[in-house]
Amino acid sequence: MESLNSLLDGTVVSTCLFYLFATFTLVCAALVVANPFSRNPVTSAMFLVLAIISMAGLFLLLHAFFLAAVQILVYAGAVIVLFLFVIMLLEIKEELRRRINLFGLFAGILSVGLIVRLFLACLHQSPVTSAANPSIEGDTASLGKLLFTQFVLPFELVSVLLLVAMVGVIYLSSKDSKSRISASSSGTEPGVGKESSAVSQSPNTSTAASTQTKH
Amino acid sequence: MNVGLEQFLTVSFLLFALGLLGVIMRRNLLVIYMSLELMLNAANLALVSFSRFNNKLDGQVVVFFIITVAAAEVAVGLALIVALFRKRPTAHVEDLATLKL
Amino acid sequence: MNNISILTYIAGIPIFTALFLLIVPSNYRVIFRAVSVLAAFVSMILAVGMFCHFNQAQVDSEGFRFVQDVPWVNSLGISYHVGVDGINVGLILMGAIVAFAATLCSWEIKNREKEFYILLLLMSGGILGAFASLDLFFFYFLHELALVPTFIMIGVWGRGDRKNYATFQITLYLSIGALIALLGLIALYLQSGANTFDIPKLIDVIKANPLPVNVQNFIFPFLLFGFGILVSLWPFHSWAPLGYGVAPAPTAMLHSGVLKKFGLYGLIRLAVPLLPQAMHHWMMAIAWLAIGNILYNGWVAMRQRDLNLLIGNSSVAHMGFIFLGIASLNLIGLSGAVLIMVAHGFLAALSFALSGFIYQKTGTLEISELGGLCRKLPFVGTLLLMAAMAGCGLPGFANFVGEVTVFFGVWSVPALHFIVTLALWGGLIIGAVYMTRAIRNVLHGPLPTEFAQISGSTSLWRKIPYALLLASLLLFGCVPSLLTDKINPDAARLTASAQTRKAGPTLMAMSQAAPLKSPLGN
Amino acid sequence: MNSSSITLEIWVIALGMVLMLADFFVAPDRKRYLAYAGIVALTGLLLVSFSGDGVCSIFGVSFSGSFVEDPMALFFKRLFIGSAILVLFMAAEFSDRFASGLNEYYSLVVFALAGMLFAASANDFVMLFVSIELITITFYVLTSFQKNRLASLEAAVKYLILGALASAFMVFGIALIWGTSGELNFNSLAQVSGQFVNNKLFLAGSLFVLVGLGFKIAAFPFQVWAPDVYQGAPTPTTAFLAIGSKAAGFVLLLRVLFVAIPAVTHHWVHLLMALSAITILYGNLCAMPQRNLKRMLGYSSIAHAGYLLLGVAALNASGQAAVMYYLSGYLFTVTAAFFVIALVLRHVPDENISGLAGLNHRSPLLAATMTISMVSLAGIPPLAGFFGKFLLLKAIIEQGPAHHGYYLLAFIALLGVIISISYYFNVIRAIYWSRDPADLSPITVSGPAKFSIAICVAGIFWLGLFPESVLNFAMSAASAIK
Repeated sequence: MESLNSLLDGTVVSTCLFYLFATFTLVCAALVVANPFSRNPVTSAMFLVLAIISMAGLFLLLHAFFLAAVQILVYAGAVIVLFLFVIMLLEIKEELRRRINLFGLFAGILSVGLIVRLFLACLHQSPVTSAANPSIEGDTASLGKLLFTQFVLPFELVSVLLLVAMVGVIYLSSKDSKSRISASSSGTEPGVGKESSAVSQSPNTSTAASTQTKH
Repeated sequence: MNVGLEQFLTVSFLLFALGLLGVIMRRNLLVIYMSLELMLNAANLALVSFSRFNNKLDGQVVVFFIITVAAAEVAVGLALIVALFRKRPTAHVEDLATLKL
Repeated sequence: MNNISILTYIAGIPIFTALFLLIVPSNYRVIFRAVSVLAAFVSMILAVGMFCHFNQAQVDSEGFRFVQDVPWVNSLGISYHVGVDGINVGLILMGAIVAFAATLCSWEIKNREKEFYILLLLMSGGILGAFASLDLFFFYFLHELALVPTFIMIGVWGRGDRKNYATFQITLYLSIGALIALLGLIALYLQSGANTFDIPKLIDVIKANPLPVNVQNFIFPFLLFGFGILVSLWPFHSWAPLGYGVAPAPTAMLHSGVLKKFGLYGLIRLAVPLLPQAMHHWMMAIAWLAIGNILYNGWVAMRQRDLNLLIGNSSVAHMGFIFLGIASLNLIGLSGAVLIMVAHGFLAALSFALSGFIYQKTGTLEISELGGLCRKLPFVGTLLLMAAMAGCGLPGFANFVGEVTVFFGVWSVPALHFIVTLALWGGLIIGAVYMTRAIRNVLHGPLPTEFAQISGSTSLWRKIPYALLLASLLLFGCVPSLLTDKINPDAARLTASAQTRKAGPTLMAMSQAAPLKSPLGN
Repeated sequence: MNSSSITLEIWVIALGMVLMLADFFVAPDRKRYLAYAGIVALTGLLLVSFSGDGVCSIFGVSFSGSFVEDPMALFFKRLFIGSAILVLFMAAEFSDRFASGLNEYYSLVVFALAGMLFAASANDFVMLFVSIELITITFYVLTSFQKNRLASLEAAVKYLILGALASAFMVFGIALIWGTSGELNFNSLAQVSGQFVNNKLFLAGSLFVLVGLGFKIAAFPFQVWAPDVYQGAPTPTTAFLAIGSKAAGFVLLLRVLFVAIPAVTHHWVHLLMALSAITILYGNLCAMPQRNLKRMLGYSSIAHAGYLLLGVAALNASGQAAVMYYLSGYLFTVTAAFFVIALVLRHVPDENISGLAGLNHRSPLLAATMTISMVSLAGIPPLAGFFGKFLLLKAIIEQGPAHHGYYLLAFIALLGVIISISYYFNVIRAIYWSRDPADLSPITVSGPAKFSIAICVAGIFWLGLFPESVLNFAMSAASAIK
């Protein structure tokens, strides 16, 4: 830790690292959004991983060690994997080359450009105040303490949120029997799949619920 | 030259703008969703850098919450996209045309 | 003070009967006809009783009788406050009589009668309540309650191919007018700073510390044009002939006779005492717009081919006299305006009832297609003739009294001499021209062959509404003191409050010119 | 003190879990009765919240200032619980149209309610973010609950994309506000926010937070999701979205604008006025040509968001009280309308207005309910909608002398009201006077449905005829946040 700190605070090194990570993050983000070579979502997802990882590097430069780890674990480890999984599952091929809506493109670039311009002007006009010597350390212990004292209520609420998300995901991905609804709802195609009632899902949800609320 | 808050914030702004551009321009639902993740991450970066340079830890706690909520949102969102894909195999926003005037 | 006022019964009986009818099955035709007629009748009898017992000697400190004041929303200063003074006592009587006549005339409605009776009762109850109300909020609220059924009735039971267009136009115009007036009323409430919607209290507060002139001039146009649209003030009148042209007869009777007077009543009740300086400021403008009503609509009425449109336009033209009376801002003018309001209520209701009857019998109201009806329908023909005479302002009818009073009142304002001359010519000559033409074409001349089978023999029962309305016209025409005695003291109070704070030497001269007693009173 | 202050919320979450676990013990064909169990429990909680020295009457902040209990929170909590009760009634009627997962649906409704309850009490940006996300994510699932229906899924995906975009903006706004001021708590932010009126970054941050909240209430230009989602979602979800989610947006909007950053709010007053005017006009104009009833109500809900924004833009206590009053009237009115839609358009594939034809023969009760609800939405006396609009207009005109733009705003609001009369009247015409109704089979309305419709109608009349008590409550709530 000591050596890492000294490395991060070495002015020249940290400056170099900042520009390295920042450039890498932005380039990868740009390639997620608009890759001139491929319109395959898999490529976008892979560049998103890289952008996330280099952002974790920026977090390290900012002494947010816990968040850097969480960033890699949650984003690179879970979110992106989920994305890739879905892309593979759905066998989504390249984005079809459709007629590009020139007006939309123009409006999009213009509005985004305006927002960036506005931001930089804001930043320029009202300079942000920063403490003379940044000394805060984003280590696990102090974050945990804050999380369980001042922010304990939102923390508990987040557990409810995760429970809801879990229930929702399980419900949405369970397959239903072809049931009475087909008559009463419009646009219904005959349900695909075999009998797998949502009843069987509930044990999972409830155990998951209890683990979540305990965690 | 030392790296200060301004530099970090500029990176964050640009990241946010890139994400927004992706949401506006791309037509693939999954890529749009990835761009949204970029925008959330831009906010995270801004929060962490403010936290560092203002010597306040609150911001990092907020980032923690954002990451958690974003993970939940991604899970639900992807489940929705999969469910929709089962009904109609497309991931294009322009194909979401059942609900029109 | 807090026992239930007779006014609450007069307005409440129709409304609660309407609610009761909701639960009567729609195939019990006899029941809901009888119940509606009974409700309107009771309401009318109560109104007559109220009118007879109204006595200027027994008024309370604020000049009102039959007062009931129940707090409704304390925090906003809204209360259910009803009462009558000389200004609205006649209007309520007229409204109740017309409502009864309209209910009797509803026999012409053949489909969805239950809904029609419910709406008609709501309309009558709402407008009677609005006239009785002494609280700004309820004043507006009850008027709106009466207004909405009008749209539905015209839209559903209207006749002719222009029904949808007329419904659209009348809804749009009247909603806009009502909402503009609402803006003005809210502004008035807020500007007074009194935190009360109670009209007498508002008047007291504003008497103590009058509104600044610029504020008055700001609020007044809202009231003038909001109420003006409701009263078909020229040039916002185009909804009226069109709407009355397609409306079923009972709706047209109730709306043109009673509901339309709400805007005028609002100006007299609110604008004169609360915004006197703005009133003076806008006097000439109102007078010129009134001339627009009299001359333009008179001219349009001359050229109409449809009897209902003719009556509608002449009714709009009559509104001009009332506006002129209000604009004179003196005792005689104001009393005359109230007199015409009452008289025109009976007249308009009678005219529309008769044209409805003719339409029922002949299936058309095109003047060119009618003729010789006097022979076939002697009773109705006679009545139509008398209504036309009343419309021209012949002595013996209540309209004559009102119009003459207004002319005297306006003549006493030197600035308005020219306008009076114009109005006199317009009112007399144009009115006489179109009325005689209509009478000649409809009642006399050759009878078209297709009407040979029409029989005029109607039961006595169905003659009641026409007879009742004509009798009222003649009664107030021959004995105007019945009304003027009641109106004068309150009109004097209103003009006095307006005169005390007038500005400018010309207006000073005017107040001296105005005698304190009406020459027609007694 | 800390845990006792959230007793109500704890019970609601516990109820949600019980409803979910009840799956084990309840036979599939009896599951719809779980809704009634939930209704009974929530009614109990609602009554508890009225009992004088109950759980909710201890006003003050807890959890290091992140949770506040004040009259406004209490007002909105009762509103939310009431709407959840009515939505559960509706869901029980709607249950035969869900493929499965009835108990999940009920429990998700209750969890969304929990999110709303926390939103009503949120007193810092973290609580704001987490509670709003709890509501939104729950609604993604609730919207897609008819997962065999393409429209439902499409609506959910549209809601998802735009909702995620809005939360990205909101998070960035929170980052900027916190970064410049260093405060997350609304009360401490209020003390320093005056210094940041000229700080562009802080202003941008507040604007972004407004974007996020504007999405929740479906104000222009963040309204694009509303018609699609209203049309596609299952009807009980639509009703909950129309009242619960919108009210949650408004309670947070009121807290942020008037508790956290009052100084900056004055800076944005022109923006608020313009937004409100455009929202009213847009919603009303787009609602006119609609044939689909739910879509029409979606546009009309945009217009109502505009009316409600009038009360916010008035920047005074009477405006805030008017917002609360209007929302409580809107609760009964809009629930009644959706209830009728859920019952009548059961077998009509496209939920068009013409599907209401002949309703007065099929079920006079439902016809009368729909008429009353439309009349109230149009703002015609003597119903709840009229008094609400009256209060909003009064609040706006009150500010007129200070700024003449308010008069223009009042005019635009009136114009909107007039436009709206035409399309609400269309619905009434379809019910009573359509030419040849295709289907004249009588509709039977179950006992609980009759009961809840009666509650709605009684509420509409009660708020229109006896506004005193609710108005006083709303006024005390509004004065509490000053």
